[in-house]
Amino acid sequence: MTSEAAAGPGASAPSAAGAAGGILVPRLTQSWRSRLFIVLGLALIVIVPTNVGSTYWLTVLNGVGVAAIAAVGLNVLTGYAGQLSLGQSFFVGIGAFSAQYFGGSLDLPMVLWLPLAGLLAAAAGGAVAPFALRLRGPYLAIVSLSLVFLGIYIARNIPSVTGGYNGTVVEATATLGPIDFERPTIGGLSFSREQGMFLLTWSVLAVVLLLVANIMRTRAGRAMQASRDHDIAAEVLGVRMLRTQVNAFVVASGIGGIAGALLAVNLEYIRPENFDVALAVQYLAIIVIGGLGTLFGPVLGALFVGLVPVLVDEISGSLPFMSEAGSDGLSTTDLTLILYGSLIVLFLTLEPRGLVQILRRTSVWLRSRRSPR
Amino acid sequence: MTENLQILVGGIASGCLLALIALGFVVVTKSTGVLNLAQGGFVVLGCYLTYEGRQSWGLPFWLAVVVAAILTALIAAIIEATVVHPVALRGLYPPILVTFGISIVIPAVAAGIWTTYQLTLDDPWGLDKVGVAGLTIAQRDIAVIVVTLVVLALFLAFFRFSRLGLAMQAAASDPEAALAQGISDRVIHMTAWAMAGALGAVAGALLATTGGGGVRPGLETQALIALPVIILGGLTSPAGAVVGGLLVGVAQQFAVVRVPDVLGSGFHEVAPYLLMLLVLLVRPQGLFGSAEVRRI
Amino acid sequence: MAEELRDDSAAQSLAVDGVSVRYGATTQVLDRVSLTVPPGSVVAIMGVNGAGKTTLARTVTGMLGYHGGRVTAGAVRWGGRNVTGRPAPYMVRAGVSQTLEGRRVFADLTVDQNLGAGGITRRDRRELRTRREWMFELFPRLAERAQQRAGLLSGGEQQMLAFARALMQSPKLIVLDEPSLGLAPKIVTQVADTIRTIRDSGTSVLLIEQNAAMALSVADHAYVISHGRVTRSGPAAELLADPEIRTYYLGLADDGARPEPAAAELGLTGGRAGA
Amino acid sequence: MSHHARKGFAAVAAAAALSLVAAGCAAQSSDDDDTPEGGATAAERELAAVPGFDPAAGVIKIGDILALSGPISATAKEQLVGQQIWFDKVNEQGGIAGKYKIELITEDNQYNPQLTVQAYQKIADEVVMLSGVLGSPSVKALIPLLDRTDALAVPSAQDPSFAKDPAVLPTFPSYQTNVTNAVSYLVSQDEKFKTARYCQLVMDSDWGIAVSEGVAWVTGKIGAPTGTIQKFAALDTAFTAQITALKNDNCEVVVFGGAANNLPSVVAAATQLDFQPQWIAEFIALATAFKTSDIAPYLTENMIFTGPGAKLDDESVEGIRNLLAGLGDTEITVQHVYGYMQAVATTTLLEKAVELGDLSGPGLRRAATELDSISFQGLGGDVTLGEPEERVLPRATTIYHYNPAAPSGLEAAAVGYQAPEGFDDHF
Repeated sequence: MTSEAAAGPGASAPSAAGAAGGILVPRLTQSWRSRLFIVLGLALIVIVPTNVGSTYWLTVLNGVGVAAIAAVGLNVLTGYAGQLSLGQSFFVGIGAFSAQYFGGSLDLPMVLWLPLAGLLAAAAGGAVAPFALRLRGPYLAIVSLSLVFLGIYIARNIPSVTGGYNGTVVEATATLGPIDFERPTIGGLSFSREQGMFLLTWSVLAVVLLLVANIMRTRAGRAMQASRDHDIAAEVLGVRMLRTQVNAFVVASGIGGIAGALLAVNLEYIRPENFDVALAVQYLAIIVIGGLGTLFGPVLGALFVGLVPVLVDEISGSLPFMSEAGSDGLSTTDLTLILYGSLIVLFLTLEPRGLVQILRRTSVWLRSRRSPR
Repeated sequence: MTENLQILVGGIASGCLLALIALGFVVVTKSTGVLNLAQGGFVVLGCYLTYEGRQSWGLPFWLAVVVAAILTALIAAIIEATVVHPVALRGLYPPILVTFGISIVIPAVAAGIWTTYQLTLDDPWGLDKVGVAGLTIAQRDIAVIVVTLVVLALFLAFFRFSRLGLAMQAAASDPEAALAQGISDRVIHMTAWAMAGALGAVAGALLATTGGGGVRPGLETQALIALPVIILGGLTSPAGAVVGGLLVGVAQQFAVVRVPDVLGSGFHEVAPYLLMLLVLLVRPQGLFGSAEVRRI
Repeated sequence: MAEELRDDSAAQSLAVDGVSVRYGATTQVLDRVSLTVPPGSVVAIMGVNGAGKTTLARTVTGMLGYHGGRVTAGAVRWGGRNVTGRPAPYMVRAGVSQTLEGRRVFADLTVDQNLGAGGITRRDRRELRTRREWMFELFPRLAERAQQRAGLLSGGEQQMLAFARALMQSPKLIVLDEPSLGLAPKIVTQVADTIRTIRDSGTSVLLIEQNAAMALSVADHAYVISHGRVTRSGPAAELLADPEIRTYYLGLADDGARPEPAAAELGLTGGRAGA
Repeated sequence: MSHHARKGFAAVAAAAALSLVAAGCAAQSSDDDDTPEGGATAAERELAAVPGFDPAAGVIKIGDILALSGPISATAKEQLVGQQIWFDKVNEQGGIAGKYKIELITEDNQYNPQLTVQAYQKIADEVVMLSGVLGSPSVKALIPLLDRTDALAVPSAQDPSFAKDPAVLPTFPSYQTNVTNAVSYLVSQDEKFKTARYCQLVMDSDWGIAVSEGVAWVTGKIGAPTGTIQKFAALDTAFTAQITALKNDNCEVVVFGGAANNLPSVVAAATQLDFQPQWIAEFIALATAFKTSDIAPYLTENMIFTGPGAKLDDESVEGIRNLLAGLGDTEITVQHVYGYMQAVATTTLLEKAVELGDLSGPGLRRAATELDSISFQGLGGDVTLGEPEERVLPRATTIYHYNPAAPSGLEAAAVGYQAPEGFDDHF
């Protein structure tokens, strides 16, 4: 049902949308299939890092995990509440520098710096929301983009926190009670930092997913979706538009802040320019490619955006017509960019409702093949 | 006084370039409702196709620019028809992201064809200048201003006097009603993209002149600078794009030299955005935008 | 009944033949609908909100694709040619014009420009000039306000402009979607008069109306659609006399709600739907 | 319902247990790498295998992380070509210690710090060290990782903060040093520069700050007055305002801290306003194409450039000779020199490490402390090595005049110039 979301505010398939009724979040803890899903997910969080020996692939996957968290946040605002934003990297940046400030400069433990990063970003979201929400569509998109530029400008000018142009090494330590994610040991076995970071990042992602799934089942969450689907009707129905949209903004920014904090400890060195427009657009790309307004869309989208360039790069390196590194002509990265951009175009043209929809259709198709028996 | 006038003229010239790029955004947004992130790609194509026409085919400068504009317009129209149109009506996000995908592809293709070395366009102005009432103005800046005026005049004449222009206005006002009059949305969208392509190409050629910094990679990012301009002027208003461009161009030049250090480093980079936010606080639809836009 | 009418072999007759329509993969909106609009006639389609009237109009005018719908069965024939799935620009050139629900004038453009946009598919300048003159004759208010922005017109004037805009295309058939919606009763009467004038000028009319009283007052023939199917059809006079029609369609808009006899009795002015 | 769930959890437990077994291998494999140090007796004859070095194949693999795409890829590619020329030359002569061939593995970082870290992770297990990491931000992003794995890199950057970092092997003089040398050179040529008014037009970035530091120091030293500091952003194309301000401030020398993308617009604005001070710029501000551009006369008239290198067509200099031989028909640029010098630094360190019998990360770091200095075949001043905290970056800068007839437009006016005024300690 959530796929209706992808039609977005602009589409007007008339009676179809009405008939589909309310948008339902997968009821995570009720059906046995979704329980199995959770269990499988949790298992993967342990199995993947312990079996992937390559720090490179773990780094890539950690990047995917962080991007997925930020995108899950953005998805609350854009996917569920229908507000197009190109400003998510601003909130991610706030989270990142807060993490370093609280965890590094003030040396607070992770149980404090991680939530504080989220809270600070959420507060910033709450502060700008009333202004941003006067605007719609492309206007909001570009105004939210200005947050990114303003953020970089501000960050450059408070070097005591951010290191200014030089950026800052991240000293915040990722330790939770006895578990040190930077040097994890389980039962006498020691693991690499990347393995620990995978555990941390993807566990937080799981928590954030659960959180969002549950928010969307609450009254406030339903109000967000109602405000997206039928702006005017929702207002008539008593959904307090402003408060609802501010809620969405706050949740989205807060989750973005948490992603930023994790980005900081993953990267170990951050500078204002990290949180630029390209990053903001990437988050938007992630949720649209994955599937707007769907729970797992951002995760699939992040996997796509994070892994496709890496995989294409692996392949294109072996193509005969590629130019040697250092010589003129089409470089491997150029080819990667061309294929990556083309894939985005292709996917959106073929299935504007995202990877989630493709997955769903595939599973329906598989089931329909099995059912005759 | 002279100093301020000198800065003003510089601001007007750079504002005109912003206006040309912004017009490209506006014509697409107005006619198709899509925020076209690939506009920067057209700037890149315009720059390199002009170079190709000038250096490889030996065309005179102006002819090279015209040829580059036509070719870029064709490419833009083809892109619209093949990949953008199928998603143009599917909500707000898919079309924006499709143009984002295109914006990734074009500079990479350009780098593959023309390398990333700096090149020289050999434009007619070079570093020539003229003295006017105590000011010295670069000829290239005068050319930029004149070209912008000419393009704007062509633009207005097109919308006022041509059937296609009327059709585009109708489509911008109400796409479904326009279709009901037999105005093909395919033709409208392709035309809008072609115009955006031509506008981007002309801007690209002017940016690639000696005074503009030469033929170089990375020109696609110039389009980003025009984003606050289109909001400032009103997303769907060609006049707004021009006024907004001039405002931003001039404001930015004065921000460089007339702003105290207290405001910190990088202020003139965010000045356009601050100006935009200021305007939006007063007029949420931008200077020239119509209030209906808010209902998108 | 449709069988008889289809025999009418005049060149410019519209025949909808067993058409089914879906939006997306699942939602079926029309189910084997058949109807005919003979040349020079007014045919009314009646039904409640969501019955499929507008979809039927879109099917005929080529607007279906724009809304993501498609014909899954049957055919639309115009003057004997199969025009199923043809887009609106094709239909307009073929002589089928339309007005949309809610009038949808180009608010930013002047009245004159609206007329110009309406006639944009016609290249004959002289024909356009005479058409425009005729429109100003037919709707004198538009002549007075030719240079005003259409958004500033009153609701009734906008409806007139919508008619005039569509008529600029010299159509053989005009499809009117809810022309009376949201208009004052007095204006509704004017609309009905205009529809008769259009018919008398030789353009046949397919009238989509919730206001059954108004529809039946101008129509020669009428169809009732419910849940995507034609449930009744016949000459307008016949339906007007039908007790069931009187109860459910002239009485009230709401499906199955208690009839309001008074409204049914009122005939022309009664039964303004929905709202 | 709960039945399924319990079954599910059991499955997880089983899976987790299995994975832990597998993980044992994954986790411990890294420990295995450290063990071979035990066989010290064999070190004399044959080096121990480390990631990136297989004694049996006789190949040492080196990584270079640089921007092979994007706006600055053209210069990056020239650096890579410069590196490759020296490595080819070494291989031709038998390789490191006469027997180990060098193989270069390149990764594209698109000048992006995050991608740099990712790129390094990708090749970390395949290379013994990095002969280049392009961009100060990228180097800074990589340092924590290099430190954790005890690895070493030659930075393609001129930030003085790298001088004393054990994770990097610095090769070039800092921006501050170059500016100091350039100003000192001007003063040595003409007394008038001693009292000239020094202004700046610098990019609003850490680079600009570095340039400003140098200007502040050297003008203080020679007692020259300083004027306005104008800034610009990387994407700016209009410079009328800045040039107007510089002109009104009566600037006689302007230090330019910007790239080749910016220079034509700057020259255009300066020409427009008839502003002709003495300009000082880094070689990074030049592109070969300028030789045929309208800005060439202005550059010839008004600008000097700093950088490594020597007379670019002087075959008596070993480094130039090798570069010219390797480049063939391609015109030599300072970027080629730059890359070549990184390669020289790399091979010098490798020779030492082989001599010490350890090509591992810690081994290379130790070798770096054992080396006293590296010299660059006449292309730049020596870098003083030893313990990290004792290192001193090269102090010599080559000063170029612009001359369209010279290779890439640069005519060396003073090779390896070193300011007698001296340098601030942290340059």
